[in-house]
Amino acid sequence: MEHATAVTGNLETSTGIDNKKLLMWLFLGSECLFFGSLIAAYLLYRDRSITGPYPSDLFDIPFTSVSAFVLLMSSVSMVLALAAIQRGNIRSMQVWLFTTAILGVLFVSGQAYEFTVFHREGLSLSQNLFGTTFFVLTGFHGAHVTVGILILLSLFAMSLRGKLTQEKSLNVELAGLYWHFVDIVWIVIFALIYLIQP
Amino acid sequence: MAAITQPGRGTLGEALAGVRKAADSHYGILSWIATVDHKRIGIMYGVTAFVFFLFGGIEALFIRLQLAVPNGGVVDADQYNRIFTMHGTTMVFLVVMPLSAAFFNLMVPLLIGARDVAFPRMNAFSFWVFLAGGLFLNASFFTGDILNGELGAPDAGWFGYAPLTLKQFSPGHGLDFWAFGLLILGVSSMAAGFNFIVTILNMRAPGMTLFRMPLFVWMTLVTSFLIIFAMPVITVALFELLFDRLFDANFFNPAAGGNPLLWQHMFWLFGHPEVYILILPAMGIVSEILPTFSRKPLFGYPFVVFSGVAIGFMSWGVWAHHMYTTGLGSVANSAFGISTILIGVPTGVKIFNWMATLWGGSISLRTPLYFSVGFVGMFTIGGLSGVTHSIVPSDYQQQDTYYVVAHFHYVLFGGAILALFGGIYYWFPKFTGKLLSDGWGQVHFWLMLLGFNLTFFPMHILGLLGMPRRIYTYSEGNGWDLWNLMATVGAFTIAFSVLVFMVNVIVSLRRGKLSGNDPWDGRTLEWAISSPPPAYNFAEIPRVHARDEFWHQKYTEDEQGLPVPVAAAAPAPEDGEHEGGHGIHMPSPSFFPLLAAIGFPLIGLGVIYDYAIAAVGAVVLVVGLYGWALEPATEE
Amino acid sequence: MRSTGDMTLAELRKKTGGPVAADVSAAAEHGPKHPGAWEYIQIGVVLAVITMGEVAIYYTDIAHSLLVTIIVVLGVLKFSLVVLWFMHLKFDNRLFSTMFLMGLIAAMAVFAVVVATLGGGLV
Amino acid sequence: MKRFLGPRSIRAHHVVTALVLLGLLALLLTGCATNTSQNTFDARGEVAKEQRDLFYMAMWPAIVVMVFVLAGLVVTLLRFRRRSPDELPKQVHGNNRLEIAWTIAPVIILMILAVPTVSAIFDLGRKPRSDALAVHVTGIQWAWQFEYSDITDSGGQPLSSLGDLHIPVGREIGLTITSKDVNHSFWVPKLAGKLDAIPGNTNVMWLKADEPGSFSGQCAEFCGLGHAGMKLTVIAQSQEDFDAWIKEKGGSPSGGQGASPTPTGGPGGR
Repeated sequence: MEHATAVTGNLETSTGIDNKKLLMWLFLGSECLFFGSLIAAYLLYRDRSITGPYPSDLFDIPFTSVSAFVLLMSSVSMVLALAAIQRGNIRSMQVWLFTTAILGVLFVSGQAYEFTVFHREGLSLSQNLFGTTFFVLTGFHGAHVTVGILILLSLFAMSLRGKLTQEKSLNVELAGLYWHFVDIVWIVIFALIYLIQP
Repeated sequence: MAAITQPGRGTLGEALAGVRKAADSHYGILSWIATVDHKRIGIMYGVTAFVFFLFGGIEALFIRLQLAVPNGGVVDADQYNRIFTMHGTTMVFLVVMPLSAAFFNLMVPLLIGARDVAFPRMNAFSFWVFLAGGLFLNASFFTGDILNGELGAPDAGWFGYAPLTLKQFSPGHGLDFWAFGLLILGVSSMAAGFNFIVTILNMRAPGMTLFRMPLFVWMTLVTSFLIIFAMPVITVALFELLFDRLFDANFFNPAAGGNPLLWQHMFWLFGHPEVYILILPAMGIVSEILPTFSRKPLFGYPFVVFSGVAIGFMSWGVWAHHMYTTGLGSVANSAFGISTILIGVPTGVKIFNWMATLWGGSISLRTPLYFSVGFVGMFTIGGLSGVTHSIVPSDYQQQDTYYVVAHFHYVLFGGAILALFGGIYYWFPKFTGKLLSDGWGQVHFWLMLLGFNLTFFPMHILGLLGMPRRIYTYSEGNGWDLWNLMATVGAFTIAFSVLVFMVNVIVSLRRGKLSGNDPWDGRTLEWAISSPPPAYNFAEIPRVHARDEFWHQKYTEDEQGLPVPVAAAAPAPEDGEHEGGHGIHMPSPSFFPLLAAIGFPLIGLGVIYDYAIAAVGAVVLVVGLYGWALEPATEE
Repeated sequence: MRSTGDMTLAELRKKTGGPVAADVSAAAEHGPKHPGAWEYIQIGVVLAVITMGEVAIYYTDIAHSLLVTIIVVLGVLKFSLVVLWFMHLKFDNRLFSTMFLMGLIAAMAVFAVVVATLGGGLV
Repeated sequence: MKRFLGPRSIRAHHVVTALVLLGLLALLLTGCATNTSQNTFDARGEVAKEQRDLFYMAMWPAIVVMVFVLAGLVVTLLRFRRRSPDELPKQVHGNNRLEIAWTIAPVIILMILAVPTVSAIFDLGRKPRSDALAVHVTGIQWAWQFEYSDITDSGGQPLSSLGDLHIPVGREIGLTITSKDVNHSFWVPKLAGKLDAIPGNTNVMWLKADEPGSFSGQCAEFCGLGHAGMKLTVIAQSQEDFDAWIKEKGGSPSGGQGASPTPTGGPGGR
């Protein structure tokens, strides 16, 4: 049996930490460069658009604050889901997982609404540099949130079929790490892009 | 073997049970397609990359034929542009990187005493995505009217500087294929990068501390970190380019205020770490071969390790030395000039340590050693011409001339390719049980070294005589004719040497001398097990007590530091025969990595031509990933 | 043969005083003890309050440079709270922090240079 | 020699290698001496001369190190080649003093190289003097357009020329360089190293011809189908000949003599 664990490697690793968790952190480290590139492009071009509309014409700070708040609170429910499964409280975990997914859906819907409003106001991917960098940056973030929602719902489905037990809390932890990362990216975007305008 | 491989339970349904069975066996094509064995994946990586090496080589021969004499008429400007773009892209992404990946796969688990990598299925996924990306990239040739000599391949150089890459200046689909192909290849490299970091940090045999790891493992680790941090940058840049090309975004469009220089920054932010991604594995291979063939430990092991790590860090601070002539300003040029000067220091440390390893050794003049010493020599020349680039004002003259072409071919061919061939000669017996012919190997080496220098040394002179890169023709009277002709003769000499190598491989596979477990008096763990190794590598996970563990099993040292053979006390400790591997659970084969990989080129095709195909691709990808996630990794 | 460098990561960590994981293989699975639900909720409240603060400051009439400073500081605070508590970097193996910080610092450093070089021109 | 290399004679292929390398070195040197149209060694202007001298400053030490390393490798292989299959050398693991030495020595050498490098970067990267002749250079697929900002033609527009750039000998020329379409790179090897022409950016450089003559150059940044044919010639002539050429083209000085070139934006000089 020692051989088997050496291959699948969850119990006895050289560092004592789990392979998958290490993988997830490496992935998140690498994602910093991904979002860094996108944010850098936005910051570089923020006041270089030749034609409008400009950020100050469009940004609806109260609305975005609410959606930033929604995503922030989804992080809280996510971490509560993890705390629940680590205590072995599957029922509670299901509730929090589902809440997190719903908050995620709410955030993405808000983003979709914001995109349509902006589009109606004349901002498109090709309109100006602001449109280009804004839609691509927030679009990629939204795509990340969407993937996160799919992961959460998959976990939720697994738990309904009784396959997500306390021993498998690592799955929830990993999903949580990803989810929190997506949240902190939004913390950065909210501060640098929305609240600090040229 | 029965216990190692289990008959499938048919996660895809009973109908697939037969296929599973075939995949589970150790023979036949299905067993390769579904394999998650790092050794088989490594072999597939190597063979595929070698085929692409032939593609890229043929493209190089076209370039050299066209430039052999002034006013050459072999290809026209359009064909030439597409061929040199594909040559560069192929050699970087489809040859040197995957050949290095082949060695990561083949060697890392063996060198650290593991049974496989941390994520075997993700490893298979890396390979299939690489293959998919390589085929996708090369499929671009067929987007033109190829029968009438109109190639559809990308035409903006491997560096793809905006705005030449925008739709307006490059209307065909070539660059769409290029950008998507590189994105797909990026997925493959990233997956491999993550996998090897986790493998190296987490899967080491007991006692294999970081500072007992073979140098090649260290260099794999550094390379993998560079990959996972550099690839996202080019990924974003390529996405931005695709948005510009396909959806009229403005990232690199000067008419809308976009700055084409942003592309250059992002490309080289990736591109310079990439250079070290290409060369560090080669340095690792050489650091294994030189000690073995001198019967001496690597001189200054910690210094070689630290210089490799230092190179990894410093490679993030030199990207703008590709951009001295873009008008960065004197402050930026000075800063990047100095950082570029400094990166020469750890490189020099490595070279001196390799020389000191040989000094005082008992040097066995066999083919792997020739290639390694060839590497040290040629890489030194490339490194020194690199130092001349850091003299910024002088580089204003050499930038974008053949001097630069000479420089990076000394590093990437004289460096990486020679070392990789050395690695092939060195480890071929471990995976085939047969030695490659040493005589033919030396013929290969000397022809290649001669051809290489004949091709690329004159390019230094061409550049200094004012010949710019990427011109498809030139006229007489510039003093370039002789040097170009020499380079062309050299290129065909290289091609001939590659033929010698191929014949050597084929003949040796059939009639080569049997190698036994340890043909070179090796120092590291892989030589302790049979050739080829069993699927599970080590019947019993080795306990490591020292750097160069296997050497220390064979020799002790007397008071003067001279090795004394251990009197037959160390019988080949792990040939696994006595156990037959019973009770070892290996990861099950899986088709899902391949399935998921097929999704990527479909998505690419779909975004370029028709969203319906992209939807199919997305479904394939998601099904593949879900199947993968739900399938048990190891069956009990 | 064995130099100071010849240590496992766990040994290194023991020496440097970080959390030790290797020799508690069973416990290592879940790492050291994470904070409980109550603490998470408290942090959630703090995060919500900071966000309200951010928005409130946005609407005040202070100098732009001061606004930028405050927003950045508050953003960093939120970022750190989530990373350290919700993502457990404060409690988990230091290797995780290393991996993440490498990416984070690399990203901030190189893109600061890119934006400075392209945006302002250094000379 | 014999004792140093060990008892057996030098093998034929070692001699061949050494000869090949020496031959290549000799060829390199003859290459530098040729008087061809774009030879960077044959510098005829202040900027190009400074760049060439800096190259020599790096090239000679590089050649010395190269010869040292290559010769060292050959000598090591010959001297320490395995003479009997069971030969076992002393196991040397390293030497910290040596390590420090060959870390510090290159640092010192390289830092010595860095000093003139940085000073030259700032010297060549300075803005053109106020009395320089201002020329606006535009790269176009696939030609070079030159406009004399301070000289107007008969139609009142800046005097312009395609492909040929006439300049007076000995006078500093201030170039502002941009592009109309894709990236190009302005390069006249005998007068000055290159500077890129990038759409949306204006780069500034200066150059000076020390003697009359015509100096050829060509685009150095890949710019598409016509890249190989995107050439230019700089014709350096005496002030009188230059004035005569302007007259012939119908140009006359406009504004104050010696208006300085004003960069229109972008990151400025290199």
